[in-house]
Amino acid sequence: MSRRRQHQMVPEAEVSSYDSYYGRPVLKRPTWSARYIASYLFLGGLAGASALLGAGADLTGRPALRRSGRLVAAAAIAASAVALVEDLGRPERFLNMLRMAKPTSPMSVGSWVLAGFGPSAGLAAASEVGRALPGGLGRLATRAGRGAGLGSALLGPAVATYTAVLLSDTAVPTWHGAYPELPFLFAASSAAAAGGVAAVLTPPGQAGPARRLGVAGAAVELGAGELMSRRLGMAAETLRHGRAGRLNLAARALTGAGGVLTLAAGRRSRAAAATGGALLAAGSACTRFALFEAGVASTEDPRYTVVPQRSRLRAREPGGGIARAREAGPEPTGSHA
Amino acid sequence: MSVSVTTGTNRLAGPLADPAGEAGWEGAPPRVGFFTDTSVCIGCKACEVACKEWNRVPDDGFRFLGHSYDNTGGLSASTWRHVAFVEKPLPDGKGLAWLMSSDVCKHCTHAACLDVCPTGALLRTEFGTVVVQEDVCNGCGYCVPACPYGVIDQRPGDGRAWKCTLCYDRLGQGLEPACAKACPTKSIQFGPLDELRQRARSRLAEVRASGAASARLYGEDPGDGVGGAGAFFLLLDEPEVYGLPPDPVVTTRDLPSMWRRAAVAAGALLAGAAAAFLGAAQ
Amino acid sequence: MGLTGRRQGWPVLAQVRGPDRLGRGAAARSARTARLQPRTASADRVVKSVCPYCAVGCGQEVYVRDGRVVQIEGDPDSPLSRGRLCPKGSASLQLTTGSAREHRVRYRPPHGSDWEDLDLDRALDMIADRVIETRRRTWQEHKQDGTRLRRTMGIASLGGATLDNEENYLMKKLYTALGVVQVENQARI
Amino acid sequence: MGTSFGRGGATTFPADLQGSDCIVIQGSNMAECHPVAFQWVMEAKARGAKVIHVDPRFTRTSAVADLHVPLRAGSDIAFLGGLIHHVLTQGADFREYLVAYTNAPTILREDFADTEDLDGLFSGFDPATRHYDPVTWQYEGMKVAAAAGQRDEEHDDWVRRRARAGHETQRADAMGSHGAVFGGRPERDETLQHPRCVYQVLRRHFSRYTPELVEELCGVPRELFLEVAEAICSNSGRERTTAFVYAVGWTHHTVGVQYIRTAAILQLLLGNIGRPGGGIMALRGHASIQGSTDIPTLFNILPGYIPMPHAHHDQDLAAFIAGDAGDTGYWGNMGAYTVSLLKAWWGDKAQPENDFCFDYLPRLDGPAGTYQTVAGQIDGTVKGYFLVGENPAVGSANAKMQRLGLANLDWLVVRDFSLIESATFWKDGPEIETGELRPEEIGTEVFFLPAAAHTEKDGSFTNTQRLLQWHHKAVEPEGDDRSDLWFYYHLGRRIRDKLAGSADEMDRPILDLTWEYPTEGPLAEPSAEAVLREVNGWGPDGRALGSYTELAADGSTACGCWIYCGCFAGEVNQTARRRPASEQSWVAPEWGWAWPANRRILYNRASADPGGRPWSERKAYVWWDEDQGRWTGHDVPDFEPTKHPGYVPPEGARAEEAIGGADPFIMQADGKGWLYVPSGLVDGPLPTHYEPVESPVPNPLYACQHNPVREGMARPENPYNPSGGAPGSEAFPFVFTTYRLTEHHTAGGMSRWQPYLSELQPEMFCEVSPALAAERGLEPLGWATIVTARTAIEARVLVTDRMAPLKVGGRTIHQVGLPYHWGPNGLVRGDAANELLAVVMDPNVHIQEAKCATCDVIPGRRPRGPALLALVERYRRQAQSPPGGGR
Ligand SMILES: Nc1nc2c(c(=O)[nH]1)N[C@H]1C(S)=C(S)[C@@H](COP(=O)(O)OP(=O)(O)OC[C@H]3O[C@@H](n4cnc5c(=O)[nH]c(N)nc54)[C@H](O)[C@@H]3O)O[C@H]1N2
Ligand SMILES: Nc1nc2c(c(=O)[nH]1)N[C@H]1C(S)=C(S)[C@@H](COP(=O)(O)OP(=O)(O)OC[C@H]3O[C@@H](n4cnc5c(=O)[nH]c(N)nc54)[C@H](O)[C@@H]3O)O[C@H]1N2
Ligand code: SF4
Ligand code: SF4
Ligand code: SF4
Ligand code: SF4
Ligand code: SF4
Ligand SMILES: [Mo]
Repeated sequence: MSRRRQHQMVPEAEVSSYDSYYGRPVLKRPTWSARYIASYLFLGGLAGASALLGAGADLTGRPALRRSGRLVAAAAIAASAVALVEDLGRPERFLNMLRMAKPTSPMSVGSWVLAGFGPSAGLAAASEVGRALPGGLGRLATRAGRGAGLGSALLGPAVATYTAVLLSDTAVPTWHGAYPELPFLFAASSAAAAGGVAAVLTPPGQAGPARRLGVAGAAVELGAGELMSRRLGMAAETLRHGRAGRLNLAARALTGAGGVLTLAAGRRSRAAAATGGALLAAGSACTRFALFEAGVASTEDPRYTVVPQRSRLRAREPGGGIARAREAGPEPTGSHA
Repeated sequence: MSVSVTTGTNRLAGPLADPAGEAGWEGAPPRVGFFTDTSVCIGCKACEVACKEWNRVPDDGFRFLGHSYDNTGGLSASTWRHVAFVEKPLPDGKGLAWLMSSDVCKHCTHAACLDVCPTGALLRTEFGTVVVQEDVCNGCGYCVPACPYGVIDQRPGDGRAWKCTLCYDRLGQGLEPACAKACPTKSIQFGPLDELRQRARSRLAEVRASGAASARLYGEDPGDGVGGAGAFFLLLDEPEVYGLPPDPVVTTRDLPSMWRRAAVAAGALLAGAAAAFLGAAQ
Repeated sequence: MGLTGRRQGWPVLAQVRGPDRLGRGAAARSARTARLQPRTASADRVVKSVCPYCAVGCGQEVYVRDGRVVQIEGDPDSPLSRGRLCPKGSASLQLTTGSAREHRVRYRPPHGSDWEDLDLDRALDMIADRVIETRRRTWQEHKQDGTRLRRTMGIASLGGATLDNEENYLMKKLYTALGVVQVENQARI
Repeated sequence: MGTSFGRGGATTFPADLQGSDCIVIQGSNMAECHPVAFQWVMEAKARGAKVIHVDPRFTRTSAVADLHVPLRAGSDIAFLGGLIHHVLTQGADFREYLVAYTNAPTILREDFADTEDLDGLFSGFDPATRHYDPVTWQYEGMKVAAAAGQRDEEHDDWVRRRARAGHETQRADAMGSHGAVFGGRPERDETLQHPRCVYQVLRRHFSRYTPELVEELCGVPRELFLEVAEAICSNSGRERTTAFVYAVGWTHHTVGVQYIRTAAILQLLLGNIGRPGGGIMALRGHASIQGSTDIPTLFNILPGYIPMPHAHHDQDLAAFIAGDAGDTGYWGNMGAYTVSLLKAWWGDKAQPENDFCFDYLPRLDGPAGTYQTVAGQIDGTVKGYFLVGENPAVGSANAKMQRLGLANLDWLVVRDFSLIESATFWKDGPEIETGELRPEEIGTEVFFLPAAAHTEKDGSFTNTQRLLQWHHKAVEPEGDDRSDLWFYYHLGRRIRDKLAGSADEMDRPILDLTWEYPTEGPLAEPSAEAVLREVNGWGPDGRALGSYTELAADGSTACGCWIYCGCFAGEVNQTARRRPASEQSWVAPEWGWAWPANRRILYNRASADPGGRPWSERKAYVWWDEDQGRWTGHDVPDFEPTKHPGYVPPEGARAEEAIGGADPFIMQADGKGWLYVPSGLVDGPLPTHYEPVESPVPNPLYACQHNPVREGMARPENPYNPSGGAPGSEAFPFVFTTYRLTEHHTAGGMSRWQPYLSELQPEMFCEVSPALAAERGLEPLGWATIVTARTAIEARVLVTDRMAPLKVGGRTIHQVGLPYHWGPNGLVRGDAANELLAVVMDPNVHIQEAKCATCDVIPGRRPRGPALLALVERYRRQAQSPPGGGR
C-alpha cells in the first residue's frame, strides 16, 4: 500500500472523478493464455540468446557451451513454437502466419524471423549429433552446424527482442506504456535466461561467457524494469498488485539472487553456478509472466485506459484540436503529467 | 517501401484521406461509414438484432446484467452492435437523462487490429472499411488487445476473431448495412464519410442550440489518435460514460519507435554476447 | 477497378508486386472474400409482406431461395415504416425459420403425463367430433322465458389478433353458424 | 372513441404525426411498443414540435421527449380533467370549431344530475343492480325516453322503443365502431350560455379539477402541469394542431373508456379532431388486432360492428334493425349492412321470406367475454376451448384462474408456433409445482396444432391506422404446420360432412352456410383472396362492390363486412397495393386500403371551416372545391363527396341525408363530435375520476371510491386487496404497474423462444426506486418477491431512478414496475406478472385493470411448492381479504 502511494503519479482526486460504464473494461482482455504466451516470450528469449552463446562458443572453441547453447536454442524454439500454435484459436491454420509479410505486425515479423531462426537453430542442434558421424558426413555436419549456428545467432537477438514489440504494439496500457524499455528488458531477460540455463548445463570452465552474459542480463533486467515502472505512471500499479505484483516481486528476487550467486560463486562451484543459473532463468520466466499478467490486469480496469487519456486530453484542452500532425515519438499512451 | 508515420504513403497515424488507396485499391469508391446520432436513439436494439440476423451471428448468452436495460454488456465476437444505456441525473438536479448509444467497430483510418494481424485476415476494403476474413483468420488473437476501443474479440469455441464487417457483402451490391437499415429513428446513418461528417456538424449545431451543451462529436476528427473513425458518433456526454475511451491512439503510431528500440536492444544483446566472449578471451 | 479475383496464389507475391505493399487490402484479400455476395442477391424471389408482431404494420420483404426463407428485411417502399424494423420485426427470420417452432401435432390424452404423436388428419377428425358432440350436449335452444337462444355455451374460442382478417372472418362465420358465441380475442386485454 | 366521434378506430395515422406541433403521448410507451411508428414523432420533433410523455414511469419514450410528466398510475382523468378545466377557464378553446362541430351547444334534460351533485354518481344509479338507467342523461327535446341499462337482457317491449340510447355492452366503444343513435332533434344554444347546455355542464363538471387537485391527486407538480397546459393550448387553433397518442396505458383500467373520453373532450375543445397533425392516435397492439375487432372474433358484435342480437321475444330482423339503427347518420343504413352480411353467410338460403336467415344467429343474454368464459370453465359449463394464437396462461390477468379453467375442460385445441404455457399447463404449470394440481387428475384432452407463419400464407392484417395490408405467401409451411385459414376451412368442411343429412333444426345454420372456397396447392389451402372478396362483397351481377354505399337491404348484395366494402373494388385486391412511398404524399392513399372507403384521417371534413375552406393554409387537408362542386384534398374526404357545405337537411331526412353540410361526424346521428355522451356508455356521460380498484389512497374527489359500475368477479380464485385505506390495506402498501419492453412481445410466445430477442432481456425483473430498495432491503441484481392476495412471484431487482416515488396527497407512493413477458416455458423463463393481478374490468369494454394494483415487496426469492401458498395465505389473513374473494 505504501509502495502504491509512493508511486502514485495520478492525484487521487482525478482517479475518483472519472466516469465509466458500470465499471466495465473499455478494452478487451487479451485472449492469449499466460500459460502459452508468457512461456512463449520466455522460451523465445531463451532460444535467441542461447543461439548467441552457441555461436560464440563455436567461434571461441568451447564445445560444451556450444553444444548446450545449440541444443537449448533448438529445444526452446521448438517448445515456443508449440506454445504459439497451441494458443491459436485455429491451430490447423498456423501456416497462415506466413501468408503475408507485414512489417506493421510484430507477429508477422516474428513469424518470418522464427521461420529463419527455427530451422537454423534446429540444423545447428542436429549438427551436434551429425558431427559425431564418421568422415565427410561428420565434417559436413560440422561445417553446416557452424553456418546454421551463426545464422541463428544473427537472428537470435531479433527473436529475443521482437516479442517486446509484440506486446507493446497493442492498446494494453501496461504493455504499450512500457515500449521504450521493453526491448531492453526483454533482451536482458533473454540474456539472463540463456546465461543461466547454460550455466546449469555447462561445466563452469567453459561457462564463463554464459555467466557473464547472465549476470549482465540480470543487472540490465533489474535496471530496465525499475526505469520502466517509474515512467509507466499509473499503469505501473498493475506491476505491483495481484498476481502480476507477486510474480514481479519473485522475478526481482530470483534475478537478483541468481545474479549475486553467479557472480560470487559461479566460477568456483558447479553447484553454485547451476543454482545461480537456475535462479536467473526462473527470474527471467517470472519477469515475462509478471509483465503478461500486469498487461492483462491493465485491461480489466477501465481506469488505466480512461484516466491517462482523460488527463492527456485535459492537458491539451486550451489549444483544442487533437494531436494533429504529431510525430511519432517516445510518448507512450500511458504517460502523462 | 517507405514506412513513415504520418506523411507519405503507408502511414501509421495521422490524417489520411484515402485509406483504401493506401491499401492498394485503385479507383476505389468513396469511403463509407457510420454517423451514429445518439440524440435520437431510442435504445430499441433493432440494430443488434438486425446485425445478428443478417450476419448469422450466434446469440451471446442469456445473462441478466441489469446495467439499466443493457444485458449484452459490450461489443464482443458475437455482438457487433451494442446499445449502451446510461441513467444520469440531469445537471440541474431536475429530472433524469437516459442516454442510449449504439456502439460499433470504428473502422479506424489507422486500424491497429488490421495492422497487427499477421495473416492478413483483417482487410481494408475498397470502401475503406475494416473486415475480418473468416476463412483466413487463424485465431492468433493479436487484434484483440490491439484495438484501442475494445471492439474485436475471439469467439469462444470458434477460435476466430469477429467484429462488424460494415456489411461488406451488402456494400458490394449497393445495399445499406443491416443495422442502419433497421434503425427506426435513423440514429444510425450510413453513407460516404465526407457527407456524414458534414451532416454531423450541422446536426451538432442543432442539438447544441436545443440546449444540450455537452453534446459533442466523437471520432469524426481526422486528426485524432486513429486518424478519424469510419464510424463516429454524436454523444451527449463524455465518451467514457458510454464506455468509450476518451482519447484513443492507434498503437502503431509508436511502432517505428518500437522497432528502432528493439533493433538497438537486439544490437546490444549481440554486443553483450560478444563482450561476454571477448571478455573471456582477454 | 480491378477488385475481383485477379490475384491467386501466395499473397506475399501480390504484396511485392502490387501497390499494397503493407498487405493491408488488395493483397490480403482471399478468394472467398473476392467472391462475397449478399445472400439476398441469390434469392429466387422477393415477396412483399407485413411484420407479424405489432399493429404498426411495417412492410417486410421476404427473400426466398430454393423454397426457403433466407432473409426478411424492412420494405423501403412502405410509407408506414420506410424500410425500418424494430428488434421484433428484425427477428422475424428467427421467428419463422428458427428451431423453436414445433412442426408436429402434439396430443395429450386426458390424464396423460406426456405428449404423444398424432396424425394431423386424425387430429382434425377428432376435433370435429368433439365439436359436434359438445355442441349437441350443451345446446341451448331457448331461454327459460322462452326467448330463442340457438347457441352453445359449451364451446369457446380465444385469439384472433395475430391472425389474418380472412382467418378471423372464417372463424366468426363458422362459430356463429355453430352457435358458438364465446368468441374472444386480445381486444379485451 | 366510438361514442365521442362515431367510429372506434384511431382518428389519424402515425405518419401524420410528423406534421404535429405538439404531441402528447399519454398511456402509451410509444418508443418501446411502436418503435417504428415512433419515427414520425422524432420527425415532428426534428421539425420543432414539442413532445410530451405523461407516464408513471420514465421510459425510452420519456428519454427522447422534451418533457416527461410522471403521474400516478390510474389518475389520468384528473390530469386530463385538469387540462379541460384549464382550457375552459382560460377560454383557450377553438370556439368556432367547438360551436359548429360539437355538441357543446346542445341542451340537456332538467333532471340530469352530475357527479358533482351526487358525490361521484350520476343520476339514474340503482345501487341494487349497480347499473345506471341513462334516461336522465338525454338531450332536451328527445322524443322518447331511453331504455334502461339492462334493456337487452330484460326487455321484451323492445320493438316499441324506437329511439333510445342505452347500448352498453354491444357498443363496446374502445373498439366499437360507432356511437349511439337516437330519434328526434335536440335543442341547441349556439351562444353556449344556457345553463344546461353541454358546454356549461362541462364547466361545472370539471370545476374542481384544478392544478392544485392535479398536484394532490396525480402527484404532478403544478408548474409541470401548467407547462403541459400551455404547450397544448398554444399549439392548437387555426394554425397549429396537437395530437394525443395512447395505447393500453389508458385502456387497462376500470375506467379505461372514460380516459379516452376525457382526451376526446379535450381534443374537441381545442379543435384538433379531423385535422392534420391533430387527432387521437390509438395505438393498437397485435398485427391485426384492429382487423379482429372489425371482423370481430368478439362475442358482442358481428362484422362491421353490427351488434350481436340479444334474446328477446318476437325479435325479427326488422325489429333488430329498428332497434339498433339510427334514423340519421350512416347507421341509418344498418339494414343494408346486416342483410348483406346474412347473404354472404347463407347465400341463396337467405331470402326475404325467411328474414334472410336472421334467425340462424345465436343470441346473447349477458356478457360472454373471455373472463366470463374462464369462470364458466371453472364452473364446468364450458367444455371445449380453442386457443388460436393467444396465451392466456401468461397473458391474461389472474393467470392461475386461467389455468384452473384450462384444467377443467374436456378438450382444448391450441394452435401456435411453439409449446406455449397454455398448452403445457397440465405438465409444468405453477400449480403442479405447488401441488394444487396433479397431471393425472387433469382430464383435459389437449390437441396442439402447429400454425403456419405469416410467410407461409396469404392474407391481410389491419394495422393500428385501420389500414389493410396484404402479405403474400413466400413458402409452403413445413411438417404439420397449417394456416388458421386451412384449419377453420377444413374443420368446417368436416363438421358439415359429418352433419350432412341431419334433419335437426339446430344443424341448419351450419349446413346452409356458404362454405365453398377454392383451394390451392398441395395442402388444399383455401384461397385467402376468395375470402377477402366475400368480405368485400358483391352486387347483383356477382361483381365485387366498390363501396358500402352500394349495399342494399333487399338481398341483392352480399358483403361479409360492410366497413371493408371496397377493399376488393374492381376485382382488385386493394389491400395488396404497394405504390412506393417515394411516389406519394405522406398520406399515401395508394398503399394498402384503409376502412372506411380508404380514408386515412377520419372526420376530415373538420379540417375545413363550416364554409368548406381550410382553417389555415398550414393545416389544409380536405376542402370544398366550388368549381368542381366537390370535396377535394390530400385524403379521401370523410364526407359525401358532393354535399355542399351549406347543405341543410330537410325535415324528416333519413340516414346520411340528415347530416348537414357542416357536420363532420357523419356516423353520429347529429353529425357532431360529442363532448357529452348521452348514450352508449354504461358508466356515465362524462368522465369522472375514480380510484383504481386496488389503490393506496381514498378518492380525494368523491365518496364513491371506485367506478360504481365496474365489472368484478367475486370468486375464490380472484380475491382483491383491500383498497384506499380500508382495513388490511397496509399489507399491500405499494402500487405496481405492468407493461412491455421493446425486446419482447406480449405473453412471450413470439419472443421468449427467439435467441436474439431473449438475450436482450433474459430475465423477469422488477423496477424499483433507490428509496424503495433501501426501504425494503432490495439488492440490485438480487431477487425480490412481489406479493398480492392472489399469489407471489419473484423477479430480479433493477434499482433505478427512473422509478421515482410520487408525492400524492402528502404521502409518498412507491411504484413498482413489472414487465409481463415471462412465463415458465421458452428459452428465457421467469414468473409471469399476471399471476399477481385480479380480474376486474371496465364495464363498457370488459378490459381488465392491468395497469395498477397494490402489492408488497420483500427481498429474496419466493418460496417454492406449498410454502408459496402458505406465504400468500399469511398475507390474505393480514389483509383480511375475505377468502371467498368479494370486492
Ligand atoms: N415491444 C413491444 N411492442 C408491443 C408489444 C409488446 O409486447 N412489445 N405489444 C403490443 C400490444 S399487444 C399492445 S396492446 C401495445 C401496447 O402498447 P403500450 O400501451 O404503449 O404498452 P404498455 O407498456 O403496456 O403500457 C404503456 C405505458 O402505460 C403506462 N401506464 C401505466 N398506467 C398508466 C396510467 O394510469 N396512466 C398513464 N398515462 N400511463 C400509464 C406504463 O408505465 C407504460 O409505460 O404494444 C404493442 N407493441
Ligand atoms: N399484466 C398485463 N397483462 C396483459 C397486458 C398488460 O399490459 N399487462 N396486456 C394485454 C394485452 S394488450 C394483450 S394484447 C395480451 C396479449 O396476450 P397474448 O395474446 O396471450 O400474448 P401473445 O404472446 O402475443 O400470444 C399470441 C400467440 O399467438 C401466436 N401466433 C402468432 N401468430 C400466429 C398465427 O398466425 N397463428 C396462430 N395460431 N398463432 C399465432 C404466438 O406464437 C403467441 O403465442 O396481453 C394482455 N395482458
Ligand atoms: S475499432 Fe478496433 S476493431 Fe475496429 S477497426 Fe478500429 S482497431 Fe479495428
Ligand atoms: S485473430 Fe485472426 S484477425 Fe485477429 S490478428 Fe489473428 S489472424 Fe488476424
Ligand atoms: S454494419 Fe453490418 S456487421 Fe456492422 S454492425 Fe451493422 S449490421 Fe452488423
Ligand atoms: S436501432 Fe437505432 S434507435 Fe434502435 S437502439 Fe439501435 S441505434 Fe438506437
Ligand atoms: S417492426 Fe416492430 S414496430 Fe414494426 S410492425 Fe413489427 S413489431 Fe411493430
Ligand atoms: Mo394488446
